[in-house]
Amino acid sequence: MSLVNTTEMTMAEALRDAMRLAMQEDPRVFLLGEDIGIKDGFGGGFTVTLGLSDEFGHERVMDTPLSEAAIIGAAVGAAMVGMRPIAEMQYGDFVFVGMDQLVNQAAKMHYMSNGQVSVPMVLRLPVGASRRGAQHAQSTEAYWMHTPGLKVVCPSNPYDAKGLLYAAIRDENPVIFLEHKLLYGGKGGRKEKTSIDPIMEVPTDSYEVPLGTLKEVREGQDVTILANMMMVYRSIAAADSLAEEGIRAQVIDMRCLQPLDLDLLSEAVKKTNRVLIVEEDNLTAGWGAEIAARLGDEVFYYLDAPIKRLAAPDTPVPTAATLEEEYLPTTEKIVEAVHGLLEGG
Amino acid sequence: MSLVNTTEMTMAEALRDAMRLAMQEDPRVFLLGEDIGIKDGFGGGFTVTLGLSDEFGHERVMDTPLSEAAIIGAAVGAAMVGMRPIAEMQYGDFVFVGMDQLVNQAAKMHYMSNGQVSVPMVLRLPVGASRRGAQHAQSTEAYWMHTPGLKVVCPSNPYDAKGLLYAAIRDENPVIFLEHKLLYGGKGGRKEKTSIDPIMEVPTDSYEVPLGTLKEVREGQDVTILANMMMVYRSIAAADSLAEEGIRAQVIDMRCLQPLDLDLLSEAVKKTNRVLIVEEDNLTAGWGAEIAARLGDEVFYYLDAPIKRLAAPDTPVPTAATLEEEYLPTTEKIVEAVHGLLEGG
Amino acid sequence: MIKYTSEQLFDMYRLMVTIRRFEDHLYQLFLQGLVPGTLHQYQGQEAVAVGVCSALQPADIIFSTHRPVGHGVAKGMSLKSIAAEIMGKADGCAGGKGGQMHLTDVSVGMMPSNAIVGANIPIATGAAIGFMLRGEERVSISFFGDGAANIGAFHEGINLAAVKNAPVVFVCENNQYAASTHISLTMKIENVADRAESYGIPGVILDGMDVMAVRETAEKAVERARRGGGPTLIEAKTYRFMGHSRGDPGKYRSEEELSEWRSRDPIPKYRAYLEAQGIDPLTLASLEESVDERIDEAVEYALAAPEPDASETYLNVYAERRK
Amino acid sequence: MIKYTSEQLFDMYRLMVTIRRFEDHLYQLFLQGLVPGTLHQYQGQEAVAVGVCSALQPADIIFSTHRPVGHGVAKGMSLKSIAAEIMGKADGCAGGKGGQMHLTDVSVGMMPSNAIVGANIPIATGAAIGFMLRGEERVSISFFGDGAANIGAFHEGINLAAVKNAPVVFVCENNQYAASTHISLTMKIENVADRAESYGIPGVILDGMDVMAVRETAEKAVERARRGGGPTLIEAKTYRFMGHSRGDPGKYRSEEELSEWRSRDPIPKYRAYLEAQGIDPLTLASLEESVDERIDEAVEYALAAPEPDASETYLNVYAERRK
Ligand SMILES: Cc1ncc(C[n+]2csc(CCOP(=O)(O)OP(=O)(O)O)c2C)c(N)n1
Ligand SMILES: Cc1ncc(C[n+]2csc(CCOP(=O)(O)OP(=O)(O)O)c2C)c(N)n1
Ligand SMILES: [Mg+2]
Ligand SMILES: [Mg+2]
Repeated sequence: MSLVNTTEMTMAEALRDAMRLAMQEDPRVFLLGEDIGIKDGFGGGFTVTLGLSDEFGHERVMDTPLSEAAIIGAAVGAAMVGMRPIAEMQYGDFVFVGMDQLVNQAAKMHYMSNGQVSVPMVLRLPVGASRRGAQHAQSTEAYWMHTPGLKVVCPSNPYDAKGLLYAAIRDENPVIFLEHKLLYGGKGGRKEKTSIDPIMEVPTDSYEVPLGTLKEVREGQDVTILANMMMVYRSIAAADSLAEEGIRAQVIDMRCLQPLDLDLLSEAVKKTNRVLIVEEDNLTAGWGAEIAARLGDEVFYYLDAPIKRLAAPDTPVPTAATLEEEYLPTTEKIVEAVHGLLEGG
Repeated sequence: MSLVNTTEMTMAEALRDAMRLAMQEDPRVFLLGEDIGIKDGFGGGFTVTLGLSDEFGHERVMDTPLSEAAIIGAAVGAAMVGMRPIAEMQYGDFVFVGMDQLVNQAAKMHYMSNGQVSVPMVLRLPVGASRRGAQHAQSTEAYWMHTPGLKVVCPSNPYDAKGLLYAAIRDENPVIFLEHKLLYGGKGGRKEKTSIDPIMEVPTDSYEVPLGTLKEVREGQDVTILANMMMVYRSIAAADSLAEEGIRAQVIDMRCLQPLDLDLLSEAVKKTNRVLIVEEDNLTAGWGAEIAARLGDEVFYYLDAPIKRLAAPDTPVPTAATLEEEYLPTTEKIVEAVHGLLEGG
Repeated sequence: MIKYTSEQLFDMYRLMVTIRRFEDHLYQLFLQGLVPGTLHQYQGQEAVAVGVCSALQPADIIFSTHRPVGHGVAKGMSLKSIAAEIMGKADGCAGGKGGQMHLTDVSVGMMPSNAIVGANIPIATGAAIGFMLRGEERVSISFFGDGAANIGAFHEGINLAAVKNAPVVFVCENNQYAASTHISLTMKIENVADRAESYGIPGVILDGMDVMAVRETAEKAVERARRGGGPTLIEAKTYRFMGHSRGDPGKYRSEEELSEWRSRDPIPKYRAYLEAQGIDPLTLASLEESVDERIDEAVEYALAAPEPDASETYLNVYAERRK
Repeated sequence: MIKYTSEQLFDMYRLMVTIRRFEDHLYQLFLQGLVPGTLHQYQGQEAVAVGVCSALQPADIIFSTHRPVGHGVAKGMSLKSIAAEIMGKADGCAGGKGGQMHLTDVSVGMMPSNAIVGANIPIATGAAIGFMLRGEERVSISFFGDGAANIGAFHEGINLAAVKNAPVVFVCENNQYAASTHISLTMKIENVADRAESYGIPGVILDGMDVMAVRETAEKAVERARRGGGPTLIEAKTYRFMGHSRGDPGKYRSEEELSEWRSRDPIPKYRAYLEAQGIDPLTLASLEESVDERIDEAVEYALAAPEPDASETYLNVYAERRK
């Protein structure tokens, strides 16, 4: 029984480690993006690629001009001829500059060519509000869930981050990989103001957390809370405070939204009979809407109350601290929503 | 009691008439897009702007280079200095080339400027499958519903088309105006293969159909069917065939998805207690998901069966006729889904 | 000075005649209502596809557009697989799922053609970057039109290729129109190739109706790219003899303009060149006959081919993990 | 030959010193942890903002970037409204909703600054098209950096402006870097202005550290646009003395490079020019003092200003119908 060698890692370090190991193991893997490999530079928007260009050189850790359509388009082209590119958008919001290359090219290429060509690529999007305003804060999961051909991954902790990224790199399809800015665990000048920096023991070797899997991060019989990324932490905090009132809230980390493990969700709700979905992005047509609609159909007869959603209001993300705080779902709001659910809605 | 003067119009003619009247009444209104005003040209992708450049000249019916980011971006800029531009994407799918200008600029400008600037513009998107394949067939409503600051309109008939477009032009916000290719009623060479060409008596004067309103197009006590654009026709056909079995299906035309008249929907479902949502675009995270999630919360205790959704599968749109037909929800599938609903799902 | 073997010269003629007659035949089928979807036809531009593709090595790849039949034939696709795809049949090169604007046959280096104007430019750049990283001496070609020269993907894709010195050749087929819009309305300058200077790469303007000129220019650019000399932007001045797409009568073009360009038809021009080199017109005539036979065969095959089964709709959305 | 009044010369000096000292003051506040969000600072580029804005008529408008403080001050925004916005306060120019990258004051023609690089280029073109259609003799200015010159919106926006002859002037502030990436890695050619030829419009390269040169060039381009002569692409060679944004130590730049550009600081250079014109250094000194007072006032105002009420979060998503 060989002991797995582990070490303490932040999300940024875990993500970097997944890419480093993948690049060591597979010459087809390469990175491209803005400021990701510049000598004495940032190592990408949030230090995730720091040091990789020293180890692998500036061809395999390729800095590009400020051209998001070309960054994504070049990743599509390289993937079509057998490479396994990992492209970075410095902030997830810039993906819209290259949206055609993602929605009309990467996502549809395999289908339109009837399987002749596939696009094994990863597109990394730093997401979540961080006091920089509406064009630097969007989460965007729902756009990708509505685009057949894409897979959608959104880890909340370093262990999942490393395993899911490693699996995404080895997947034959374009994977949208969301990374929450307040979970990176940046140090020094790069530390985000309101960040929660989860640090965990993470295996030093490469390992896969399979795409299409969800994870119960807290048991509970009375209500099921579905949340992703930063909202996992606020949901756990809410569950802790609910526990003091004798309410046992289950929390499921929605770490992969496409493919979606609907069975796990259905089984969970069949036991708790009450569901709250907590989402950082805007409520209307968010990823929570699809989950609510699916479960509302699958387990309708097990529901003791309507499926509730707690999400950001339908507004762009405001910058000022007081407004951003009002905008984001909070632990208190989660507790309140669960109370509402238990009173039969 | 003055009689309203009306005349027979196709969708294309009704849309053209709305723009013509708006341009006659308001010098701030102008059109921009590819091939919309070329002498002896197409009059836009689907003849909607045919003849307008002869009447208003080539400045106010402005042909542009093939540059969707600049077409949408220029509309944003012109709207910010007091104009009321109507931009056309030759096919809705090309909007992704200019997505940043829509999602990060048009939709957020009013909010980010704290109300100092608004963007009164209309973006017309020809949508729906028409035997041209995955990059010429998308409906895209869900992307716009998930983008606060945009309004989303999708008329099914000439009367609504003229009134909604006229209202959209006078709205102070960016309105995404979806026009289904198979409803335009193109004549001669421009006639679409599988088109249903609704021709209706339409008032010759200008009139508004208020944004944010929905329309019951068929009464029924047993089940409520919510559908938009082409699916309104297939739902009515399904309702006709269900009527022969004594099943009274209500059909509501979801002609405006944002703002959404949730009260009308709630009241309807409170009476029928069963809901089927019929959507041409892909199922997952479609506009139907948001409606199902909202109603599943609002009228949970009135539901006798789970809210069902019938939509296209989660695949890009295939080109071949047999595949496109399999892909699109059909009248038969609607009838089947209603049967399922009535047997308690 | 003929530097090509007669076999190469014949081959080019065969391909140009095949494209012309195949497209003409498809147009007849369209008039008979036998073409389910759309048609963007290539008659008039044959010299560009054939000139460029004949300058390639087998392992080189091309990225085509909404107007892909000429490129597909020139790169070596079978007429049957193209005809069946245009007819939306199961035996089409993409099983009927792609359609006329999405022709592909990776086995001959015809990458999926793209219905989004300009989108294949950064994709072709990425493929070239892939070749560099893999140490493969392969070149990627991006075909696009004059309309594509004004879209963002043109600027970003060519600039990235230039700064990375990627082995890609950009071929602009300037047929004077983007659908109904004449180029004089979409650009203030005359030559797309002049935009090469913005990216620090060579720009070459050539007569797109002269297959020999196209081939020679393409050979230089392709070898330059293969040797690590970076990309080239080639602008072939050409013209399409048909409307923009299926039902377009093309009234936005003057009769004079059309007949002037018809008078520079690349096929009779090349045929005259071959005859001037002493090639027997009978040989050419018999070659044309064999082309007609192959076209009839392909059309019959396509018309007789089965429709794809409805269940195909749900396949190939996601690629399976290869072990 | 001084063609500007002394009042105009003083004004330019006042604005440049205001921008420099205001940004320096904001940096100190950042070091004290008093700046909630991000900072992209303008020190070193003052001559471009002031040179261009002083060439405008009051009704002309400017579109700025993620680095907007210099443009906002030069266009006439109040320091209080800028400082309060950067501090996320209710009295900020956008009520705290926009933040440092989204400064705006339509009353002085400062349109909302844009955090998406290059996005303001087609928007500025659209505003200019709006002026033409309204018959208004107004000009719109688009500011952007060297990084923006490689994005699709640059290509599409400038090309559209060129073919429509729109009254817009494009001002590229080439400070050699896009965040940590030096321009030599993002473009194979040296001058962004050379790309003007692709669009058939004039391109002008100038020393962005010389406010007089900037103003004169800008005046010519602005009047040309106002008269219907169409757009101009101006490239101001300049440099930013600070890191890219708040915590960036800028280690990717050499000390020599930084000190070389510091030696060409536009403010002492302009001050020397004024003194050479016989302006009394004491007058300049007192002017600097009044600047410091106004900055202190603005910072105190901002620090004391209230946070926006949480209810503001839900307002101004949709504009109401104006009767
Ligand atoms: C991004 C985008 N915009 C618009 C269209 C619609 N469209 C298809 S072909 C075409 C004209 C393209 O002209 P050009 O690039 O010169 O190619 P040509 O058709 O002349 O071969 C247009 C406007 C499209 N397919 N993609
Ligand atoms: C489309 C887009 N891509 C990336 C970024 C992130 N980013 C912000 S500023 C910047 C560098 C911009 O460089 P330049 O245009 O030269 O302006 P400068 O910062 O030098 O003034 C980058 C990469 C962004 N804001 N928008
Ligand atoms: Mg063309
Ligand atoms: Mg710069």
